[in-house]
Amino acid sequence: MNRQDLKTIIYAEKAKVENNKYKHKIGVCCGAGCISSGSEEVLKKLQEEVTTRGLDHDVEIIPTGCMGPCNQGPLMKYLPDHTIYQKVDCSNIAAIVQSQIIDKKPIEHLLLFADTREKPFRDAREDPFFKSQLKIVLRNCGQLNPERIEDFLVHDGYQALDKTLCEMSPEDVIAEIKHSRLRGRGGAGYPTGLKWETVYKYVNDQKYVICNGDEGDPGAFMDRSVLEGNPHRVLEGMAIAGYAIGATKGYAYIRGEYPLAIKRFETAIKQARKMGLLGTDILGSNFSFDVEVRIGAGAFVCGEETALIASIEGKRGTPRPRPPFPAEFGLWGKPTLINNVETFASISPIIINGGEWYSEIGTPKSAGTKVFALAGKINYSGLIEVPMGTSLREIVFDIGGGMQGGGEFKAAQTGGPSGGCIPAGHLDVKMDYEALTNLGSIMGSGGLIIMDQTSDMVDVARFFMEFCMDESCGKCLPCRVGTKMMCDLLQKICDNRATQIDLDRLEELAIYVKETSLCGLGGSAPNPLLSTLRHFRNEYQNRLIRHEQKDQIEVPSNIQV
Amino acid sequence: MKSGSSLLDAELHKTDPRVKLIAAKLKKENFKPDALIEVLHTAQNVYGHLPLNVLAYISKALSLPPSRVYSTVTFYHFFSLKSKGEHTCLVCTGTACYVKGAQVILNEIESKIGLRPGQVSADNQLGIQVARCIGACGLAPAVVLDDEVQGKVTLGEIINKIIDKMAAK
Amino acid sequence: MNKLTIYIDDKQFQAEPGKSILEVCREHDIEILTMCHLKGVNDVGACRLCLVEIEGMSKLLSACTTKITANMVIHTKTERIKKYQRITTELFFAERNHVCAVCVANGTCELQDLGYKVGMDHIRYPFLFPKCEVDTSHPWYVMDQNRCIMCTRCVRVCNEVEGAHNWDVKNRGYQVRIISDFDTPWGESITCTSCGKCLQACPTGALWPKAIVQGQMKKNPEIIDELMERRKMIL
Amino acid sequence: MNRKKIATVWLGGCSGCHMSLLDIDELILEVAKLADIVKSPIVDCKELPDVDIALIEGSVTSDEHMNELLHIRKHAKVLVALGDCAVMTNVTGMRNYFPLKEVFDAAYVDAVSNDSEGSVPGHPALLHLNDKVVPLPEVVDVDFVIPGCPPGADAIFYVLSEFLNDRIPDLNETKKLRYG
Repeated sequence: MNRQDLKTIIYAEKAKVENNKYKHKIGVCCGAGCISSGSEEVLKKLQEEVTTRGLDHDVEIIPTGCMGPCNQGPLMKYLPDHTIYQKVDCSNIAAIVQSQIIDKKPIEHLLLFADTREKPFRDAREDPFFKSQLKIVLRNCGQLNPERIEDFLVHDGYQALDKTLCEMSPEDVIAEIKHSRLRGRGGAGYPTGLKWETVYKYVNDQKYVICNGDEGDPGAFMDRSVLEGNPHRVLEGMAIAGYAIGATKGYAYIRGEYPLAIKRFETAIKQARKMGLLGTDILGSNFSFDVEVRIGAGAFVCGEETALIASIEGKRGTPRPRPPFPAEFGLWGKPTLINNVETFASISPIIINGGEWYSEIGTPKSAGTKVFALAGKINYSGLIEVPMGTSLREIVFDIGGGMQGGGEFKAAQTGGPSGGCIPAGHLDVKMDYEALTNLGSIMGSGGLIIMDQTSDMVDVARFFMEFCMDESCGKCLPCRVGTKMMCDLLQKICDNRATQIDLDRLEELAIYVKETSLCGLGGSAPNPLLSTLRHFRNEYQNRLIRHEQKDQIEVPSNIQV
Repeated sequence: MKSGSSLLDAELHKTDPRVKLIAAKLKKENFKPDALIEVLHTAQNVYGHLPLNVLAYISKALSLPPSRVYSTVTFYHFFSLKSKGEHTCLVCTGTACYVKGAQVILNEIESKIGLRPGQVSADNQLGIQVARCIGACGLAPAVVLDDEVQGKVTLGEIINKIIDKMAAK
Repeated sequence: MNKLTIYIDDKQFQAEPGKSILEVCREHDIEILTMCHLKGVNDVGACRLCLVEIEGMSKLLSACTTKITANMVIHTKTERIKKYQRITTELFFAERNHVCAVCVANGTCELQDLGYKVGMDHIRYPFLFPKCEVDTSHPWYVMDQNRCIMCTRCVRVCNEVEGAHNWDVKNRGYQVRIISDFDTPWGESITCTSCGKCLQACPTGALWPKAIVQGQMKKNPEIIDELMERRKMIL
Repeated sequence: MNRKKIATVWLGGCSGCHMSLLDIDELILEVAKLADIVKSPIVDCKELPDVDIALIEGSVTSDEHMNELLHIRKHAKVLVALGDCAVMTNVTGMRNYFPLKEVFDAAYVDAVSNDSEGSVPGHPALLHLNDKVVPLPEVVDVDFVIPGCPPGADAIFYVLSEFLNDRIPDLNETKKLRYG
């Protein structure tokens, strides 16, 4: 297929939409959250309902990706009004169809947030949950059927790829990405353009693009939702990256825990190949690129790039020391570009709208938007996307609808087991890479867990340390033994058996493990501990027993058989 | 420890349809050693776990040393050398579920059913597992019963469901 | 080839490009502590004892895996490094069950030597006391997990030098163990050639011949490098 | 003349460290010039008076050891852990990999010499073994350690003479550090 063929298809598809024979369109959220709440049943029942009423020719029903407010699911969206119904189940579908389609008025008490808002919004876009958001990465999530490439094409799909291949040189693409000031969304925030340029500069007969979809942070599901809701967007980003750096082969490494994401991504690859958007001589440009899916097998450390490479090569996912960096010596020893799912999903809007446009969103040092997985003791949890620099207060109270059960905000945990927490005193922090680092936390991949006064911060630190201990690959000593020791010491504090000496030792170990570990897992494993110590040291101190009391307690039994 | 030499002599039943599935996957991957993890995924899917004789078969087919295969299998949580039980109950212990009391659920399972994470009931009917986040944080706390996600579970309800599963053979 | 100028502990040196920091230091008798490094096999950077400070780098880098670059300024003996070396040593001792008094390698053990070098008189961290297996199934040799420090020198020697790949590592985190074949008894291994190179490579008393008792172990890890050198000549 | 007082204590160990102490031979006279050994397995004294230096051999394996050690800590100015058992549990710690019951059964029930008739002694007057053996630094603050199994006589004498002369010894500097 060449450029003209693509245009023809898009025109045809757009014409189909414009001459829509359907009068109504209903999207049923088939993101993982809603599927878990039974949205597939809802979808089936809705189809039946529409058929029995003989409305098949008037109502188009599509399964969509994640709509956002996951804990209100299953969600159903009526277009073009953007009326969202929450907690839909098979029993109230008939009523909704009757009221919304036949009587043309929504059922107020079933609308999104009807149970918590005084007056729910008929147009969900007016609701503060959506109003405060800016969706770039997630723009088409929840609007199109992720399993139809045509739906994506109608929404400017593969236009960016078309533009890069036909109008831009690899240098242009890299310059545009650099200009956008996009930073890697996997957590570390390394400038994406710079990374691309580095790989581009290494001359080699073979280079690789890897999409890191091994989203292992507990409490994070951004990548999952993007892969499930708009897989083609990621695929397009990968192809553009391939063109820019001179790679012909890409791998998408997706967590085995996400079967739906894997299925949809594989479907997307097949469709793109069939249309000639992957394969040889894409759009008549001489550029060839193909993508293969590799399924993760349950190891958090594989999110680390060198471990991920080892895993793609079919080995134990153990990291190796850097330098050399994957940009020089990566998959099978070849120059390799590794970016996160969200990073790749940000590429096509940048190409279409220009780097300038993107760089003006967000803060001076952190451009663009960030997707967060908002969860915890909050009223509305789910998937949100906000411009960098949005305050935590806005996220918690405007978007998240405040604390659940009227609880008191205590801390927000960002960055999962590699991150830290933000205490109530810093609720007004503008969320970007620098601000979070200054507070001793990190942006991370985007998990945002809200905790109330019932959360015990020492136990939170212990929880994350236990996670890192379980996930340590065991290769380097500081991480292998250090995480175990710290976990034991934290347990000792939780059990009120520790003294000040134990706490001092714990802090010393934390800094030691942070500075000496081989890879980022060990290097960041002490972060939750150090961060809770920084903001909630009194909770640790209150647990300690005085040294003189030591002779009144039993022999420490922190020895495991 | 099982005997090593006798293991490798053990031929898999050629007529076993499950072996054919693995053989097909091996062929599809061109017997490339770097396809080890992909092949293990297939084997785990068809057998439910990875018996040693299957590993021996894969090791031979991919020309990989036995210890390389074994070390890879034991590295990843997805792969299991032992049967996980007819029915599985997987409790998510991700951060959101942790904040909403995943530990309480695990304690309740232990006290009412007598199984801890990683254990399988004596009749092999039920296995209890934990996962580090299944990505359904909006539904916390979440439990996966036989591949079916149960969101916002309450204690009594989930225990009853588990007991029903065990009873329905 | 043009030599590079580098600075180690405030002294200037000329060294060939492509060499690791460790190689250059060893050439000039600058002591760098190591455990997982073994000349003759590939480096993995796992023990973190050889960490050095490099000016302009925020991270400590392992000397064994980092290649020198022009005008690199390296510090090998700062207070921070010394402190971390001591903690690393203590963690090695606390991880498994090292009972020098009953060990074949008592007196010839690299871990013991390391303890003396960093001046470790006791271990400040609680011992983990894991239950470890001792595999005596091989007719000549013994593998004692209690004394293993997971340096993986045996794994690499077996794979890279002997080409047998009898050894590998199972599990992960603090539960890693060295395994033979499918975690099957060593004596029944179908890959082991009983060449004994792993015994020479092992820094502690984890691998030893059956014929000896406490304190009698003689090791010669240098043999591995000599072997590799000789092989080059044959080729 | 300000004579110092020394106590030597035998907890969970094999007495090898005490043997090594005796191995200082005639140098004991040098010690005697400056100090009295007021309590020791080789001195008949039931109560522990306040002492300047306490040399403690062996690890803490029972409630009795625990109480004794805590008592000594209160009565000793300088507490020295003598030997690998006291410093890092050494051989005595080898039972820590097993549950206590297995250890008892191995010794009293399953041992061949019991002719399958043995039983675990349970008289209340007997000392009560702790679940795990721990080294001294995990229970009390230890002022100085002399590792070694046993520590060399020269190391013991060196440490004693330094403390008796109000100096702080350094095993590392003097190349007297050794384990096993």
